[in-house]
Amino acid sequence: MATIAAPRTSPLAESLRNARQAAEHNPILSWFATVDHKRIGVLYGVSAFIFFCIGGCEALLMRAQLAGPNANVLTNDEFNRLFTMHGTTMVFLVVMPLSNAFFNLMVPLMIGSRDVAFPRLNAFSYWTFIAGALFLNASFFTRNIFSGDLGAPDGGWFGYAPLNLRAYTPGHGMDFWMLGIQILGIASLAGGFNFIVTILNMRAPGMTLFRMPVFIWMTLVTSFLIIFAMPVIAVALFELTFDRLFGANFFNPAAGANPLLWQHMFWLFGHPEVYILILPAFGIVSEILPVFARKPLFGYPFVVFSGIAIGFMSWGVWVHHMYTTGLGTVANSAFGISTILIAVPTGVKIFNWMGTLWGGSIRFKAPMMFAIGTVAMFTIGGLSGVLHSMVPSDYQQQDTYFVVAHFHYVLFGGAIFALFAGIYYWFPKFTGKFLNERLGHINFWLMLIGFNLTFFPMHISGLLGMPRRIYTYPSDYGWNLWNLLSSIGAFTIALSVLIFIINFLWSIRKGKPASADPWDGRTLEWTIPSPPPHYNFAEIPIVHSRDDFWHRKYQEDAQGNVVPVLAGAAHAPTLSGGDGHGADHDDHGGHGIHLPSPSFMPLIAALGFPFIATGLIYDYALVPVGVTLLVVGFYGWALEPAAEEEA
Amino acid sequence: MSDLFRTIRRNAPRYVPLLLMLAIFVLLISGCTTDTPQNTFAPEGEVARKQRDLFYLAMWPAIGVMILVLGGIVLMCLRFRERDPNSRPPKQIEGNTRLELTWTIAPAILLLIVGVPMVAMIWDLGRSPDANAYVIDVDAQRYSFSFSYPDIKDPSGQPLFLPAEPHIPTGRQVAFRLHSADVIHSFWIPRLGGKLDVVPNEDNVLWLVADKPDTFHGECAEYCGLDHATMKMIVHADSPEDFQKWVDEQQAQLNATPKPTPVRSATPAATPSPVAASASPAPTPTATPQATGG
Amino acid sequence: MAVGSAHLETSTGIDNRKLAMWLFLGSECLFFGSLIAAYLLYRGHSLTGPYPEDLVDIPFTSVSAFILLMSSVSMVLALASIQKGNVRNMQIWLATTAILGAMFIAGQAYEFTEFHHEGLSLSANLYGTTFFVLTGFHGAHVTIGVLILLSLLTYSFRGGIQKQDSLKIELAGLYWHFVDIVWIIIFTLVYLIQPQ
Amino acid sequence: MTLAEYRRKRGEPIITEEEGADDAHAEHHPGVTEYTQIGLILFIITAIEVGIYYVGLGHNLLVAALIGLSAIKFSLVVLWFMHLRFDNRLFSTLFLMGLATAASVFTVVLVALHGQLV
Ligand code: HEA
Ligand code: HEA
Ligand code: CUA
Ligand SMILES: [Cu+2]
Repeated sequence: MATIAAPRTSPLAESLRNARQAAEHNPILSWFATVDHKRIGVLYGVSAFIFFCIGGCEALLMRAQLAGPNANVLTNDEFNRLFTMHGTTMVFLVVMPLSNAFFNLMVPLMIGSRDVAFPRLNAFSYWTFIAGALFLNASFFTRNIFSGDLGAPDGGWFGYAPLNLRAYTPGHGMDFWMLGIQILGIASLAGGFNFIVTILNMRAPGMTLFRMPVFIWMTLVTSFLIIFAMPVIAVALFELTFDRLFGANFFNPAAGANPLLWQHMFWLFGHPEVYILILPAFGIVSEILPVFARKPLFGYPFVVFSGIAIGFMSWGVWVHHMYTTGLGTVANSAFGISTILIAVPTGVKIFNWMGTLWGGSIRFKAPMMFAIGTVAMFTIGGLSGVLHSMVPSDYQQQDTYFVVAHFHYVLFGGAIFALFAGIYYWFPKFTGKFLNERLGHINFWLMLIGFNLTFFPMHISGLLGMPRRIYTYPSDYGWNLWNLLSSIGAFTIALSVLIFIINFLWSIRKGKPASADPWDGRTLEWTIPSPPPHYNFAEIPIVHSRDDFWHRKYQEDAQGNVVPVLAGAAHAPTLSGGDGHGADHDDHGGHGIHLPSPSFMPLIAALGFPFIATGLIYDYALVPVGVTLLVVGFYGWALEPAAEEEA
Repeated sequence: MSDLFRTIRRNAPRYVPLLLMLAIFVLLISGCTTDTPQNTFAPEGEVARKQRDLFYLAMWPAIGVMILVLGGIVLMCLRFRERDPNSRPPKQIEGNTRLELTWTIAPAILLLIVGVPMVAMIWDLGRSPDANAYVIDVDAQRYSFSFSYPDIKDPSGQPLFLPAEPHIPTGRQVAFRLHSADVIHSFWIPRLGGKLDVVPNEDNVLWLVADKPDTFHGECAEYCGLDHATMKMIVHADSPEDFQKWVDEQQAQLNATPKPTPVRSATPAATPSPVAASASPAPTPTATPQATGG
Repeated sequence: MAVGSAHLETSTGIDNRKLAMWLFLGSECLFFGSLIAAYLLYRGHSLTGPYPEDLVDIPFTSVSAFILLMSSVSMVLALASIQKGNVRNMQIWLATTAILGAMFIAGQAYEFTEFHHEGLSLSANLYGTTFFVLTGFHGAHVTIGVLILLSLLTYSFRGGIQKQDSLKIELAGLYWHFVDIVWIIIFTLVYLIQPQ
Repeated sequence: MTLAEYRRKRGEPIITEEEGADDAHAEHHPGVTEYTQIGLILFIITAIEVGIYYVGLGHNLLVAALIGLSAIKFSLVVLWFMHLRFDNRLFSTLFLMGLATAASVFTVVLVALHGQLV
């Protein structure tokens, strides 16, 4: 499609081209038509962070209600809607898109490419994501929120059947939930295909699979998990849609249906999903630790293979979320064993990270603090996961706060900490400025303390028999203190996040300027200027080894000491043959580099989804509108030239 | 101000994690000893005790691993921190295969060792209830549990029905046959044992044992809607003699006043449920051996 | 869609779009797998009729299955034609494929109405629920396929598809064949094999 | 220097065989006759399937036969019409990954829920 211009130039095509050209130079419009992976990455990241604040505020409200027994901050109804939205938001609108932001920003830069394989599909992925996210959050307004009636779904983030049926959850919130996640799934799928193709196909010459940075590997594994897991939840949600909107019986016990089918399908998706959430974080940590320990990643092949192993094994453990449903001893034994075994490849990663620190010369910069924090906190969460996998004792812990503690340790302590590490680490690359280091340290310590204060006590309240998803509790169950601590901790986290926001806004304007290679990095993104030019690499680099950039900067002398290569020699060999073209002095200016043109088509197509979804719920008349948008978007996409003819 | 700041910054990395771990221990220990209504560390029956023991069996090694890893990280951070910002990079070590094998195999072995008692216990607690187990039918509906006693019948053959606060005998298995009238609930009495879900169309059976007479608190552990939080129950465990006395009392009462007992499957739920609408014939309580216990 | 795909060779030597298509098909396996699993789980568990044995019309569906199978043959012939540079033949075969696909859809529409008359609806019982959703999603795939074929046909009439663009036909073909093999499975599991 | 030239110069093994869309390769491209033959086989198998449906084999035998026959049809289409037999191995790997995951995972689901497999 790339090279074919529309056979005839119609006036319509002409005006479309004009619109695209206008968009390219308009500071605001250009964001809506952008197909530049870096800009899409920024869009993903900023959106996800805003949703993090929203989801966090939902959590704060819950914590306010739970701070003491018999509190009256929220009603039962409000509380149920808030935890549903909190969980859904954090999983689908925060960690996934924030990871996606890093895929977008980093994958082309780290593999030495000018863009992703399908730039417009990438834009489509973002717009679909934002359409789904806004649609999901619009559910707050399905009832009159101003008179205090919160809309929003109230079935919990895994919306078990048959509670999710209309008979038991009649409000429209649930409809928004199922269709919203459906839309978000399309966005993830688009991203998944795109990154697999990009990683397999768009690597710079010499960048063999086993020279790829671990972050790229983890992106690859994650993307595979996405493309195989998302269809399953899509079908489950379709089935729910048919049940709720068209009277089908997939989950209706009265018609003889087995409600456990939903659980199987949800967790068949859900467990790979939790690794979708954590593997990008593992990738980020694997990039940061070596740079700040100034030492290569210990056991690179083992870290890679354990990541692949986790990807495979994640398909064989889903029943550990269903131990208490009465599936029988055989199923429970088999899945109990497979679940405890998944600790092995994860442990391999942890130990290799420790091996990386060992003998290093560790620089405690903010990214490193967060990365080390990730390793430590994730380990606690992983270990409580292993405790959960012990089937009979999990009969006592399932659906208690012990689970809540477990998954916040892995999700917050693992994923969110690592994502913050990533932000501190790559911020200089994309802004040319450092985030403030001192604020960064305050951010880190406050967050670490607040985090443990919030979630550690939950282990105890869980073991003291406190079920999750209760909006209130009596005062004589011994849970008061632990909940109070959790609530104090939650507000401490909020403070740390606030400090981060201040740091971000301040640094983006007044931050200390950063060079192309501010951390003494090891991977390709540090060979190009900060911020990178829109074409990324003036010359496509040639890669000779793992950590190629490091080897251009350092070599070993006769005694085995690491010494810097003489200045000036550290330039990248490139495809144009000449080895002298350095990254920093870009005499090239990017002329003659073909980049894809901006396009509105992905946006138009993505807009179709919320129309269709709203139409299904309220008025079928909107459905054709949505379908038209989709069709117009896709045809325009297929027919418009991907890159403008050379002028 | 900035002085204070610097001291904190210099020392925090060293002490915070240690303090943290200390705090963790204090918390854990204090958690184990409190004697609260739903404390899973304070079992009062065979099932709960076995489950707690298994939990300890896994928890202590887990704490060991945690100390190893977190302690290791802290120590390395102290020992290998860069002292001189202009120093040369350290020796570039790429890996060590023997170490890799060690830390792959050692955890695997450790895990399989805990896995054996785990599987054994799954089968132990998952066996069908004894023949002499005392059978009680539990009906879960939003938002309450109600109970009927197939062994205590009124003259018309209707079993004794209790909308709340059942009595159970001690020292003997009690088999709860779980039926749901609407959505999934979970039947859980922490100090007697772990939970089992109450799934529509799937009549799970959970057996528990109470050691000595006491009053036990339980609650629904699967989110089931608006008032899930208050779907609780209180269970009275009586000594065999007291229990027999209670049974006789109930029987006498039933015989005295042959009033129409509420039909078991009737739901007090306000929402029209498809299950109720189709009036599924009052589920004939047949023990389903495929259900897990505990 | 690929960036300057004419100039940039890929790391594996595989075209981006073809790689993406195969990934998509791999992903679709999970999609139809889920639907089929739901069908199999509920097979024979309907509480009320109508039951499959009251409705299924094997001769009719066999013809449908045959039509779809033959459309796969014509699709592959279209590809063979364009790979040899024979645009005319390609157009003929593409049109044949689209027509066969449309006939299949028409057959399905007929079957659905027929079943509906017999009392099978989405909400009638588990069979109705799983049958309509599974075959309906398959039908939707066929419909999209027909639309793609017709678009390609139109595009080729405007001279947009020449020998060097055979990849476009190949991609459409991969999708089409996939939809066909899904039907091979459905035909066997849903029509020919009935619960005892 | 193009990527291909670069590789030639360095003598680097090209990771997988090139599969250019336009230039002819030594690889086997089935022709019209072969396609038609396969089409004929497919037709015959379908006829057999319908035939044995009416012959009235025992249920188990019928099921086994039908599954076997449809597996053959499935493979024929995938291997020839979709070219997996002749194309890059990567494609087969990707497709089989999806197929195998789906098959194994849903088998377990059905067994766990006491459903019938066929
Ligand atoms: C990022 C997400 C993430 C990750 C990575 C994990 C990782 C793991 N999870 Fe977790 N899990 C969730 C997110 C995650 N989980 C969520 C969201 C839920 C709740 C869903 C809900 O109900 O709402 C959940 C629930 C959950 C349950 C169900 C609990 C219940 O409802 O009853 C179980 C049960 O087995 C479990 C187990 C595990 C295990 C064994 C791991 C393992 O992968 C962990 C492996 C890691 C380690 C073990 C630490 C490092 C290893 C070493 C240092 C080696 C040495 C270790 C040993 C020898 C033990 N998880
Ligand atoms: C990545 C995932 C993730 C993250 C990061 C979090 C973060 C937090 N979570 Fe959550 N949580 C889940 C995933 C996550 N959670 C899931 C999946 C569930 C299950 C839901 C279910 O049961 O269905 C859950 C459930 C859950 C519960 C249990 C509810 C229940 O069962 O009754 C609780 C209770 O305390 C809780 C608390 C918190 C808190 C205090 C935070 C905090 O760490 C949040 C910190 C963030 C902030 C505090 C934001 C601060 C921002 C500002 C202050 C800025 C304001 C800015 C402007 C106004 C510009 N979470
Ligand atoms: Cu019943 Cu929760
Ligand atoms: Cu899991």
